[in-house]
Amino acid sequence: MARSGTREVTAHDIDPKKIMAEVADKDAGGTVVFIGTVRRRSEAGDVDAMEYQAYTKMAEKGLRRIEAEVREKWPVRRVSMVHREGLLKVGEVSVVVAVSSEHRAEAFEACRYAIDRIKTTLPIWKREKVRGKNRWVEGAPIKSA
Amino acid sequence: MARSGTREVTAHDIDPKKIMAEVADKDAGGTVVFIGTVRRRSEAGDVDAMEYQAYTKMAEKGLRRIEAEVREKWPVRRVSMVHREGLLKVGEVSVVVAVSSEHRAEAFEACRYAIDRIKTTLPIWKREKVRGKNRWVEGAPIKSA
Amino acid sequence: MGSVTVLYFAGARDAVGKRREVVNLEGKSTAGDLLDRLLREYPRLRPMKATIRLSINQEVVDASAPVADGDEVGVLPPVAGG
Amino acid sequence: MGSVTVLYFAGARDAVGKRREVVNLEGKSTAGDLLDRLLREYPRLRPMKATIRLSINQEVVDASAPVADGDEVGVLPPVAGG
Repeated sequence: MARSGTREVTAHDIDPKKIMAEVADKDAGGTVVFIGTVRRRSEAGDVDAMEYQAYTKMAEKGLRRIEAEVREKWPVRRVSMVHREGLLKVGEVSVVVAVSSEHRAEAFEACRYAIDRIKTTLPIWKREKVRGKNRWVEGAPIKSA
Repeated sequence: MARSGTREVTAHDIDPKKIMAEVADKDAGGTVVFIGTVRRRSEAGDVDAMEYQAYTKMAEKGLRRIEAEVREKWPVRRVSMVHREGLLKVGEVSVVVAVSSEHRAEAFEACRYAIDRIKTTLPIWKREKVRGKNRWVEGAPIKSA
Repeated sequence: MGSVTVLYFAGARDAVGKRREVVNLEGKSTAGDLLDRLLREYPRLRPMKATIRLSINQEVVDASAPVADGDEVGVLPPVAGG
Repeated sequence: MGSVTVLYFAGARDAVGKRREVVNLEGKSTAGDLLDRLLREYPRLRPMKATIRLSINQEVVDASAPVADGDEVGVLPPVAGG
């Protein structure tokens, strides 16, 4: 099995270049990278900032579980996933998922599956700051793995 | 309509960072990037190098057409696409497609559509060098747009 | 009997006013029993009753899951993710 | 009658031994007529007959498409892409 890169929740700026470099592999023909960024607009108006709060230990366990799920479903080469916590400005990177594989179909499917699972099963919450007000963004009950 | 980045065939190294920077957009929540790289293995054995030959003028017209198709199908923010020509070593980047959009579903679908169209409708050929032999990689008749 | 460490997150943390606390167990307890106790103790948690999930040792569990001495219990509001 | 510029690529370029040439048109011509002439002129192109496509002014065309003075015609073998 190919080696893997990062699977972490970090309070530091995410560098998508670094995550992409981690999945480079001479047996890979395709790499798909998803980069989530803080959007300017929300239902409540223009966003000043977004605060991410994580249950770090559980979220990192979740990232390892998601990688195992991906490898069970697709013959991917390398996987790297990082999620931010802390206060982010508009345009800043909140999450990166990178997957390399021999052929591109698996890389697309695996990357999309991983980000969907990150968004629905990881214990990470976000609070938007709009016109001086703070509001936890409403989502769905966390799914069990 | 949001601005777009590069849509070109180039004889120079592709820098995925640059293509990703071109699709950054404060109204985008998700960016999907596909990076194609030269694989070590082929049917004929281990690859020494891959030569890409392009009908540049037609290929660049094709990239503009693919962008128009994408924008007709999905409300994406920015699109950037670059394809290499010339001689590439194993691991080097042959093609990059980056798409940003408000929500991630469109970015995934649009990016995948674009690379599928690039691979089947653009007049770009590749010749692999394996154990000192050159061989045009067999594909399918080029599809009309 | 023993005790568990309860961690609160997001809206639950705001409602309870604590990040964490140690809670003594009363006899055999399930995750559902524990959540009921927390809802009685913290009325501001009650509006979130239907959407909160609990984790035990970093795994989301059903209400019927047993809670044991030394467990780490998470009180997890809905997630919006990424 | 006029003439067109024909561009050869990949295996077709190797078979013909040229990157490009100017071809005079014989009366009213279609893409299919022109391809037939090229196949007669370059026997090494013939094995590729079924899979070659032609473009006129950078658009892939059917055999029935008319070819006109000044057009740029591409002789395009199958693509493997990316």
